[in-house]
Amino acid sequence: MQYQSQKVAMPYFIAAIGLFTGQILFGLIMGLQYVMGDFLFPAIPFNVARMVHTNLLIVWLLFGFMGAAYYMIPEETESELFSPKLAWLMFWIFLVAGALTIVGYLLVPYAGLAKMTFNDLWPTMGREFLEQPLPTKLGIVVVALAFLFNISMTILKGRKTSIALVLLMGLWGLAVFFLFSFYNPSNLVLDKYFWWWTVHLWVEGVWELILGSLLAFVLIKVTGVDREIIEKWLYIIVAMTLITGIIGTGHHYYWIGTPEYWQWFGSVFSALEPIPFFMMTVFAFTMVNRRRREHPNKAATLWALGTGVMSFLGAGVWGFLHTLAPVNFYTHGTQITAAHGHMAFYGAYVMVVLTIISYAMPVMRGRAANSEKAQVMEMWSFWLMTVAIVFITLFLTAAGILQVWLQRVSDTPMGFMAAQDQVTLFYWLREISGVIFLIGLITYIASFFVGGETKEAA
Amino acid sequence: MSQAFTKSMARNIFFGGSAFFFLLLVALTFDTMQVLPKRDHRENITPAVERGKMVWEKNDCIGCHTLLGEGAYFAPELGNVYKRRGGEFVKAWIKSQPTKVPGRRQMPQFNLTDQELDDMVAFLKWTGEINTSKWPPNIEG
Amino acid sequence: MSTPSIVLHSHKPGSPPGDLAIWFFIFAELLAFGIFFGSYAFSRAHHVELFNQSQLLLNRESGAINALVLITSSYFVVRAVAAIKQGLDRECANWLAAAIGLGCVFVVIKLFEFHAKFSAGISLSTNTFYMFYLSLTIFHFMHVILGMVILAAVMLKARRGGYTPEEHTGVETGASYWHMVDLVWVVLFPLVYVIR
Amino acid sequence: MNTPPQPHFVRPCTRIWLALITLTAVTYSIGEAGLGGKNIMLLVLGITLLKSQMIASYFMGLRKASPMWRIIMASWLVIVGGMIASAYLMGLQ
Repeated sequence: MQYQSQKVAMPYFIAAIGLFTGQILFGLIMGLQYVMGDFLFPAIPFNVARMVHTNLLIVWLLFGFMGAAYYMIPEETESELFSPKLAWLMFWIFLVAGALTIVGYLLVPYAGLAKMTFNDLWPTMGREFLEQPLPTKLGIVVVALAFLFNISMTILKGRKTSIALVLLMGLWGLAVFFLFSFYNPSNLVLDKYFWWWTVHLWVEGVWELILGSLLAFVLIKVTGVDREIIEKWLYIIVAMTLITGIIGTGHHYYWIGTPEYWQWFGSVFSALEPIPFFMMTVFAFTMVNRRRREHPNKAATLWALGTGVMSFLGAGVWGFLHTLAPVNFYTHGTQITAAHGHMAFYGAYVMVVLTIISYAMPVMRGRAANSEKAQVMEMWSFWLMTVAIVFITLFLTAAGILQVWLQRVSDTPMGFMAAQDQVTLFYWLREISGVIFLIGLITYIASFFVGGETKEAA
Repeated sequence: MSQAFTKSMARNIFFGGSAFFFLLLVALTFDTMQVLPKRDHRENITPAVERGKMVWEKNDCIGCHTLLGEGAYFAPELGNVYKRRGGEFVKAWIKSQPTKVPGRRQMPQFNLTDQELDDMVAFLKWTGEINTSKWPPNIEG
Repeated sequence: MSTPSIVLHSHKPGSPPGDLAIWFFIFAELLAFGIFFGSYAFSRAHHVELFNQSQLLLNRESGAINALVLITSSYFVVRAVAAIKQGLDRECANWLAAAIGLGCVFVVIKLFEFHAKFSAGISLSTNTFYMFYLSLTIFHFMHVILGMVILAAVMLKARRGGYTPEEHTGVETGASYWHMVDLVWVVLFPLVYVIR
Repeated sequence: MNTPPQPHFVRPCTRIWLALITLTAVTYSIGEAGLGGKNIMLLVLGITLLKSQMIASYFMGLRKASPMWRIIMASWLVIVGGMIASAYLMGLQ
């Protein structure tokens, strides 16, 4: 590790994995509530567990992105971080704000939480993924701006590489599109229209820039292929991402009251969205095949290749499954959407953060890679988690297909709950896969504490 | 990859392409904003509908239900519940929760006042009248 | 010291003229337009009468003139590439200026056509034909503008002598993109304005 | 430094340009005549594909590029042409 200030990434990664564990625990609670409706009721009703599950996911990914940026930027720009102290301060503010929000969700009825946090002053609560109270939302803006200030100043005074530039644009884009969460008109159609500018233009727009730059960085380090080639690929991939993803927002504008031409624009452009993910898979494998060095960190290489494949499967293939308007007419708002959601989030964003953590942690602890034993355990965790997510997705897809058949397509459609009772078997199987995922995660955490002789320092 | 493919050209395509398509999104958004009033009947947004949306959001209904297909998939779609069940049923249902039937999915008791219940029904009625291109496929939602 | 006669060309033999990245972008655009053309064709199959009826209101003259304009400006760009290969910077810049001039003619004709349609109350939501007609022509219109921006950048650099017979990939890159824009209109014009 | 000779592709491109102009005029006149039906459609489509192939080979210079690029462009033209033709025939039933 050439720059001391890179060490500030360590707390971010540790917090990220901690919140990740919390997210999975609440995921298991919800999975059980799908089959045992009154599990933990009324202490933790389903909607509270869901808020915690989704908010923890987004917050721990943000921690991961920030940690990755704090690790990469000094090395990319070949200069110390502008202000490590500011990074530490922001870490604690963000962690405390996040923890308070989660505690607020759990201990206070949501309506009460809204009253306590001046929601009437500027109502922004009660919308999916954006349930945070106003003070938390404002806190996120402050933390994001301070973080961006820190990173941008470092880049300004250091070497400007394409990877740093793409990462910076991704992070600035993330902050800019978060501002749309403050727009909550009383007209539901307008509310939803611009809600998607935060959600979709995040996960199918600027987050893919962050994904691309993180993957490119790790690939340069792990394969030793020269920067020029990797950065060329990165630009073409992120170009295709935004070219298809921006108008791809249209696949959310089929049934919310917006004009019908969106069904054409949305279908055409979102049908092209898997292309950048396919290119990312080819990119990862080509670089690893043409590597010019044998990097001791095999686990990080596996994570990088896995990110390419699983993001293509989850976001690309499972996305295309229900993105065309005539199909979406029947699958909109069913378990098919949940299946895509799980594999896409895991394949694209969870895995890329675990890739950078798996690469950076040993370096920050003073060695090129962990011991053979630790890496084998980490690879076990890779396969346990990845296979578990594949099964969760398959079971939810099966549940979704049956639900669509019973509730939407058949001439004598079943009521919602009646159809849910028919798919309970798949919810049981999904819950079991969730437990296996948790075992994989615990194995992943354990792999950091396994001893054995380590590879020499980089 | 061959040398014929330069990084600076790739960067230009990245900047040009994303700016181009963001402009296209803004143009389409502008057109959508012109056409929307005829499709969402915003003239029917009474103060009750606005208050109803606030009640919907304050109690995080989206945490279990879907509205026009977006939200959580734990409980029924409510975009067309006014047409499916009618306002009185909705109010009676909310007041009578939770059912406490063992093993069944439970809806919390939100202790809504009668005013809030009427506002919620007004909001769900208005939502049901949005022209959603004939979605959902049937009344079950 | 005699200048080497053979042309040192960093260009990989066999790869198309200009930067390979632009060809990647060209085929992505052609893919998007191809899907749009297919969508137009197949949804026409379901509303033949509506499409034929609505097509009558189109201004076929402006479509045809625009086709001639774009083909001619494409030809001018070919002459510009030829000029730069001879090292004639000024002439290359003039050919490019002529091509951009014709591009402006295309834009003006298109603006009149759109103005006529919008003032006649036709919009994206009027019916499926006009939705496709406006989507395709506006989407192509924006490509013409982007193409003109690229050509302008290349022209300025050519005028400053930025290209040599040995190294003028930029001119070929801009040319290839402009030809793609022309190619799309060559397919779009008969499909939307003529076939019935 | 004497100016290198005019590249070989200028003369054919001029001829191609004139051919494209006339073919566009032919298409336009078919349109003006308001003709319809399968044969006319196939004629117009044929002209369009011919024009496109000319632009791709001569203007875009794919003639000198390796076969892979020519195949990609040709297959795009065939697929789009095929879709238009088959959709038109579907519409006739």
